[in-house]
Amino acid sequence: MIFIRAIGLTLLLLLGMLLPSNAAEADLRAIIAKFATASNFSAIEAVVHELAATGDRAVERPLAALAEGRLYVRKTDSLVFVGQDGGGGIELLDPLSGEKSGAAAKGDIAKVKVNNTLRRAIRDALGTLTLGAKDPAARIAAAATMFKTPDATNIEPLDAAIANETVASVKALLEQARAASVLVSDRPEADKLAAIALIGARGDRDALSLLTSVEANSEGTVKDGATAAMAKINSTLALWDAGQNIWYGISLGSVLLLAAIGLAITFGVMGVINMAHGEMVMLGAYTTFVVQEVIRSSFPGLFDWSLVIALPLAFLVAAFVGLVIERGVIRFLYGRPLETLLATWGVSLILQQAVRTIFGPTNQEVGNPSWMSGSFDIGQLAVTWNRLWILVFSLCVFAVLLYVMKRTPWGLQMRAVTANRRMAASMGIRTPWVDALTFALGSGIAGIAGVALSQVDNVSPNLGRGYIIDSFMVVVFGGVGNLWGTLVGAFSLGIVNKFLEPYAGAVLGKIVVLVLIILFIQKRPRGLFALKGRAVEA
Amino acid sequence: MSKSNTILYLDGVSVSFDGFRAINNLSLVLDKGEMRAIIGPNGAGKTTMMDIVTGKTRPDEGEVFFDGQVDLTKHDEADIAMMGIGRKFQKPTVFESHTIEENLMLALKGPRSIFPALFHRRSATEARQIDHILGIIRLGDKRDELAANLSHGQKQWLEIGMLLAQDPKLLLVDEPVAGMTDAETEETARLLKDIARDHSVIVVEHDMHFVRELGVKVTCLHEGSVLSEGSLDFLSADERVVEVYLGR
Amino acid sequence: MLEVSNATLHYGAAQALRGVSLKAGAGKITCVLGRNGVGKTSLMRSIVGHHRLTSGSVAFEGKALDRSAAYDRARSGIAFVPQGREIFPLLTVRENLESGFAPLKRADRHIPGHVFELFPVLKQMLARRGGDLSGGQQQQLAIGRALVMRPKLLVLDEPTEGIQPSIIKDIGRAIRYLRDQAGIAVLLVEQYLDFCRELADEVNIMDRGRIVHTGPAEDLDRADVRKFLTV
Amino acid sequence: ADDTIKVGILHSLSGTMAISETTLKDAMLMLIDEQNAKGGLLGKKLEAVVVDPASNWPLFAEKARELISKDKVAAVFGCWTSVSRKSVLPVFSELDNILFYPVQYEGEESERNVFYTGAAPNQQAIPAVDYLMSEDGGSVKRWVLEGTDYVYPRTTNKILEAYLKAKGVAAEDIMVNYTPFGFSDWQTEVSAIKKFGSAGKKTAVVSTVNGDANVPFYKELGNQGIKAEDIPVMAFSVGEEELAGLDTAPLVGHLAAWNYFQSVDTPENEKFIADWHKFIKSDKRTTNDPMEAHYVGFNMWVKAVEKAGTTDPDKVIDAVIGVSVPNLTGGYSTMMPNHHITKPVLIGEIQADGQFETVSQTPGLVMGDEWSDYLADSKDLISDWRAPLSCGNFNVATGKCGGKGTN
Amino acid sequence: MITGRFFAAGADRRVAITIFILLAVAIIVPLLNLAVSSTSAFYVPSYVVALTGKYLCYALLALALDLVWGYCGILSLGHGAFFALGGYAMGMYLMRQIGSRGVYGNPLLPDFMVFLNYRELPWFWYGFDHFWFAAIMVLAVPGLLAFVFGWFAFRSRVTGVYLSIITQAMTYALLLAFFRNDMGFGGNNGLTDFKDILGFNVQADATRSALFAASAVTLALAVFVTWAIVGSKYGKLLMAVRDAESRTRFLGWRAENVKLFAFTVSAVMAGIAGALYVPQVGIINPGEFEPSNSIEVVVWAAVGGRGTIVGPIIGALLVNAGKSWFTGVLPAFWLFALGGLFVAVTLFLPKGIVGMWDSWRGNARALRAASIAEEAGTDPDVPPAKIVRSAARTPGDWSASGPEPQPAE
Ligand SMILES: Nc1ncnc2c1ncn2[C@@H]1O[C@H](COP(=O)(O)OP(=O)(O)OP(=O)(O)O)[C@@H](O)[C@H]1O
Ligand SMILES: Nc1ncnc2c1ncn2[C@@H]1O[C@H](COP(=O)(O)OP(=O)(O)OP(=O)(O)O)[C@@H](O)[C@H]1O
Ligand SMILES: [Mg+2]
Ligand SMILES: [Mg+2]
Repeated sequence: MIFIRAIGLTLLLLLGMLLPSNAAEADLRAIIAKFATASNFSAIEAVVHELAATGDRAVERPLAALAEGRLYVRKTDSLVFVGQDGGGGIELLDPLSGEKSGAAAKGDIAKVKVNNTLRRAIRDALGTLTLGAKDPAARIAAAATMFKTPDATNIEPLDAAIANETVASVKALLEQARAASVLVSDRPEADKLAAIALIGARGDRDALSLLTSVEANSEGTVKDGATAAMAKINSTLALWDAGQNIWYGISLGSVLLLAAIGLAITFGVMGVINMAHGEMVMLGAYTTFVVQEVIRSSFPGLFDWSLVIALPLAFLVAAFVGLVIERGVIRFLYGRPLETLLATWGVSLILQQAVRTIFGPTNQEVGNPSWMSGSFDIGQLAVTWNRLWILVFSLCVFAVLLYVMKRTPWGLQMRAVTANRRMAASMGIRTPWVDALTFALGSGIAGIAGVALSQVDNVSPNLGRGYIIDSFMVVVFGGVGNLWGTLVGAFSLGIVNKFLEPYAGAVLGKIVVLVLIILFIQKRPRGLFALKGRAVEA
Repeated sequence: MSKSNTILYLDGVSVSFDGFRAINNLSLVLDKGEMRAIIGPNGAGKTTMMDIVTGKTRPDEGEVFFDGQVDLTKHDEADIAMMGIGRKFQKPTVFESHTIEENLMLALKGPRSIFPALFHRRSATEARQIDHILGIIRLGDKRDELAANLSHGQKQWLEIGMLLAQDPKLLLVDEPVAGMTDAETEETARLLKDIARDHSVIVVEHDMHFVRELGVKVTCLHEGSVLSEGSLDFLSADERVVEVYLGR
Repeated sequence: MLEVSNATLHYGAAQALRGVSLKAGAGKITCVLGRNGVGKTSLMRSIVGHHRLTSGSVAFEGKALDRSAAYDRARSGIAFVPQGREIFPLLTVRENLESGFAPLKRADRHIPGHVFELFPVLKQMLARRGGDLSGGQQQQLAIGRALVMRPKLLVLDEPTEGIQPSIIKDIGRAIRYLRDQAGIAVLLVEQYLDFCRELADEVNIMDRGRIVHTGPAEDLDRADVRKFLTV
Repeated sequence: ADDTIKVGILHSLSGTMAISETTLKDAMLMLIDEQNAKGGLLGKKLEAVVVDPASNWPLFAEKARELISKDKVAAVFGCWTSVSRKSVLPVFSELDNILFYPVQYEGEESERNVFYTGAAPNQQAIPAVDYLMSEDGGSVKRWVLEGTDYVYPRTTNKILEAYLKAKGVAAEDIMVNYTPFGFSDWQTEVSAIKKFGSAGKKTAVVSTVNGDANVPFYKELGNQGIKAEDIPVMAFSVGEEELAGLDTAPLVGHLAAWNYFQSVDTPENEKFIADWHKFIKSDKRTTNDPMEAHYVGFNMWVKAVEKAGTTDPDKVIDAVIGVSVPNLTGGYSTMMPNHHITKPVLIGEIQADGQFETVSQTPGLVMGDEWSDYLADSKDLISDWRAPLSCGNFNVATGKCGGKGTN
Repeated sequence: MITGRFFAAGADRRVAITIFILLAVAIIVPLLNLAVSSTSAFYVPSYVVALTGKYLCYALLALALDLVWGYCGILSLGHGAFFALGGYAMGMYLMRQIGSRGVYGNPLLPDFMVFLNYRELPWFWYGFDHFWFAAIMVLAVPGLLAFVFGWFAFRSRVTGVYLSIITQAMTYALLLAFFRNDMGFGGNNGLTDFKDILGFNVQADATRSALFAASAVTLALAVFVTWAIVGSKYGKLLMAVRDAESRTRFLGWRAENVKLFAFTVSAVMAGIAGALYVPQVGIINPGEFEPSNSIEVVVWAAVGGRGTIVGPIIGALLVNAGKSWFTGVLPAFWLFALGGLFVAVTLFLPKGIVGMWDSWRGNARALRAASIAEEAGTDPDVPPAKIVRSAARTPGDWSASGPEPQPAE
């Protein structure tokens, strides 16, 4: 999508330039008109190829529109337009000039259908066309496409582009694309070997895939060269794979940490077996949903800020519900920790059903803001933005919480109250307040975890159930009452899980992790960061 | 000296917690049938020493022998208890949701495996023993009360009662008279002397009247090792003991 | 300063206090004595608000406390050293002491020097967890913690239990010092007669849930008083 | 009382399956309302009896028993998962009542008391794979069969593997992977797909990933930048309802195979959608394939009851075979003697607005094949519940009813 | 001696009554179902028989859990696993009884194996064609798992929430394992489509009644066994371990063995419950391993009153009956009702239904005792009404007893 958007931008820039037109334009229009009569995908594809063959930059507009499913045929006169959403109906633009040419109701126009094969054809065609674009991003995209779809005919335009290229990084990409095309051409062996060297140096999966087909389709030194290059790529990739697994483990760990960290307060510190924890996470996610709905309908420009806005609100909503639960139920149960299980279980059923009644049982859509979409590469490591942000976010939450617990009077009072409520009261600590606020804090943190989890998981009334067991595992594995334990527990479970998954499969991997937890607890009956000594037993 | 006629033999025992040496090269020997009082400042390691003997804490180094030949560091709490080492804890710990009588019944000497317990029937001797102990600890009228409902001092007594019921060879008694009135203190001293006639006993206590009443050899621990040993009068005259423990 | 009148207390159906009346004045040390299980702890816990009286009332500085919660009582100046220490095991010694800051004004939130003078061992062990301390050290911590609160009334339930003789003497000195310098009221439950005799301005003797004798410390030598303390 | 005909609705309204099944309950209520507005059935009003089996399989059996024995319903519309259907089967045959089952499933079953209005594998999976292998579909050569680890994906993938191998696909060009229910961390799987797809051959994913797990799966696909042009994902369990929980912009072009899409442009469908929006009081709510299956199934039952003149299950079971009612895609679906129906198969591409656009459609209707031709033990079996055969697993090789008939 | 205690007063009498009721029900309900005409007012419809039969199995499961939780303080969040394993053992027997009546008519392989291309019966299915073998497995498999699991866990002194969570991990791992089709237990669909048990049609009313009666009798037996265990010296020890585990060690008891025995017995009871459950509901599948199922069992026990024998039974019957009823009458809102019920029970009946009943009665008795003492003693002026109200556990008051029971120092 980004790629197509980039093309759109380029087009706008190009608008200013006067294209060599007139005679050619008439020809183009004639070809475009064929879209109206093309009855099936192969016919449409033929038109696309025909348009691309003109080599005229003007065809970018209709082609890009077609790829996006915005090319329409007016039913009354079979004219082809680019469509654009405009209040009520659809605004029609001229396919070549982009000038407004009236509007139409949905029923009056027919969309030119597009499928994946067509999209790919268009992408290839546009790739060649945008080689000379002003925006380097568009040129990079073009080089990338051409690398993936090598063709001997690409060599010449690429040579020209390379000659004109000023940006070094783009130039390297163009050269790689050229090398790819050389490999499928009938150029001399020496050229091909040089190309293999160039591609081998690139060292990523695309290079590997290209070389695989080269190896299959050639012989002699070229084949050997490809084999050798592949071996090299494979060995570096194996290293990167390990790195990738660690990253996946860390990012799974950050999700676990987020899910568990609120529980580390309500359960770890306060000793409430809080079965409604997952529902607090769910409330946070639903808050995000509501915030996004409001933004979508009233302030669409703020969409990228939706999560930032949702964070405090989710905290407040969940904290408030937590407060109500504490005041209404849990405060009567201190000193009877096991019974909190029964009560919070009841509460969780009620909350789940309440959300189901209010929002309906189906999934709700929570969108990713642009800064949380897509991915970037570090070497051969693909890092998705949303995971990265979640990691950063979870660490921040952890740090803040650690500070509150260890460095503020409130944290001290919290721990004192949970250790011995009666005596804490005799020290002048307002125990009901501390209890209520602590529970609210734990719940609120679960709520903001919900904001983050809405980005990777589905927002449904069942959201919480999926995390409750894992959360308890993490807290217990790390050692109840120890925040650091929760941190290390979450990340080590995440990483172990992700290292097992490729070998054992997701199902078996998970079973193995559970068995490992069971065995681990035998070794350390009080978790990873077990507190030792008399103090614990007293 | 030979281990063989000792009931408890500690030699060169050390233990540390996170770098803090609570017991430091401690050597202590108790003869069969002997009663010994142990005093020492707070944190000297008295309770820790008992933890080591009863298997609750493993020493980092040193020898701990019971009855001359049993290496206690190789056994766990239950084993050690079954061999005949009984303990009264500094802080009274009893089974709160059982009655006084049931507490004593569980402590009574006898087989300690599951199936006998499952098919156990109380015999007349056992009933007599329990009555006897209840008399000693003066909780006869509360025998059907839950232990949770006892006052602090009453729990102390109950624990002493449980120790008696166990009838161990060696009794470790940690601060038995804390929270007792002077009269009760005297009573306890009498009781312990009574017991000491056919048992070995180690008593830890800060109450000097009580220690005097016992009239036995006293060991003063300090910073994890023996500071001084002898009669109470001897210790009272020892400058170092006065300095760290008795005060002026 | 503190006035308990006609207090009764039940545990379920069992009665622990039967119409207890007691006064503790400012600048005075008031001692409560009695055999095991006569209700001393129950009385203290009622005063600090751990138990709610079945009937009767507790007034502090003229205000009735019966409706107020334990933390409000603490905030009005009552500090409590309970029987059995009840320090916070997982908090460090420092944190245990700092837990007494809650009722204090921001400016007062520091640990008064005399706490460490009195119990030097606490200073050495500031970073250790309270629960790891030995029994006697914990008892010292419990007393120190109460002192941090700068109380007007100090309620001590068998504070010398498990403490080495030299420190008992120090504690005695400290209590006297607090009485004389700060003019606070001290309510002391003791089994240790000598300690009591030395310190007390007034003694109350309890038996089976009621106060059976009130008088000056010298009364302790009277046989009719003594009989309440023998078995 | 006697002036009403009771219809049981057995869909989970709570628990993990509520997310899918609640809609079907509402759809049934709407259909019953509409039928009543048309004057009911046999001159009586229809009365819906709704119960909540709470996504708990034994509870399904209990509730089915309750509906039949206590509420005396004439027929039951319900179940989603295979296991819930398996759980109630014995109840329906014991108490001789009728179940209409509206969801695509793995096949390998034909029961006298059950009517399968969802797709059998040959009405969904096989045409979908055919499409991907076609030129329009991208001439796919390499296959990832990604599924949730339970019976439907296992069976479907078994059938597909056999089918693909029969079409000359090499074993190393097929990757099969299973994940647990409710799986939410797809990083490794998606990157494995990416890896598998970078071998130089056109690759596609056939996804039998179930329910909730789809949302994180697609989110990860979007984020790791797997584009439909490169590696299309063909899903059998992703419908409009699932897409409603997703931002579909990065997913445009990924595929699904169903027998109905909300976007299908027919007057019947237009009316159905309008009615639905009115009934549910929200025009954001989507329609989906299982809803259409209930629509077809319910109309078939109504017609069969009218034909038989009674709601007596035995009579209705006989009457319903051969009944033909309009479906929402512009044709007529017919109940076949094997208790499966004829359906069109549509392949749709995900659009940015969360709808599907049909990119391929079977020319005619496909008849549901209960016993797959691609599994060794079932290829000789057929089902025909008409007299005189009246058998759900007739073995054409041995000529006996009852599987192998070796006894 | 046992019989003597059996007819003694108080809680023991309650146990006797329970056993009596269960035995009576075991006879009467089948009679009313089979021998009474279906139009009669006394007729018990078959579906009620099936339903209550199922509840009785749940009650047995709850009782099993209570033995370890209520009396030994082991909060097992994995008891559903033992139940399910017992169920699977029975399910495998029932599966084998289908013989060649499966859809594919394969005389050896169950249907799901046929369509997943199994060529032969996996080894662990051998023997299950004999009832006696299956019956042994019903006891042995859960018992053995509990024994091994408990052996390690108790020896390593895993306690409290750590134990709870690893039991949960255990059932969760089993859930995932049984979900796997490769395991050879039918994956998610589990085992269904049973035909016969011991040669009788499982769907016949008579068989159903017989299964019902078997459940009731087994439950009665389990009540008796639990009561005998709990009342013995071992039972006291069990509770002592619950309250102060390390103290029992210093008295020479092997706390780990004490727990292990109870845990194993309890698992076997749970397994039997599962085995009785399966033929009555007609399906066993991995859903039974779901951790939430195990949590629900805990909830039943808590609602009825943990640490009592009758409590868990009442709790299981009540909650499940409520669930059946609510899901029918209030399909869209029953979770509110159920959730509300749980909250209300914790708030207003803190010791569960039976526990509360006990403390009322207990209070009354103590009151009487107190008033007698009062007359003999000296202090007559205590209004008895106040005594009841000051029972320390009224919400809002700090509890009068000390903090949690503490281990030996
Ligand atoms: N687990 C532990 N971690 C750290 N320090 C410990 C631990 N256990 C004991 N200690 C320290 O070891 C020392 C000895 O403690 P111990 O309880 O044996 O003293 P004691 O002689 O019994 O004192 P008291 O007379 O006060 O009971 C103390 O300073 C105590 O703080
Ligand atoms: N939580 C409780 N529940 C029921 N009864 C209790 C409870 N706590 C104490 N009692 C009873 O109340 C009476 C008074 O107990 P209290 O603790 O006040 O005695 P005490 O004078 O402090 O004794 P000691 O000197 O032993 O500490 C005792 O008989 C005791 O058994
Ligand atoms: Mg000590
Ligand atoms: Mg006391």
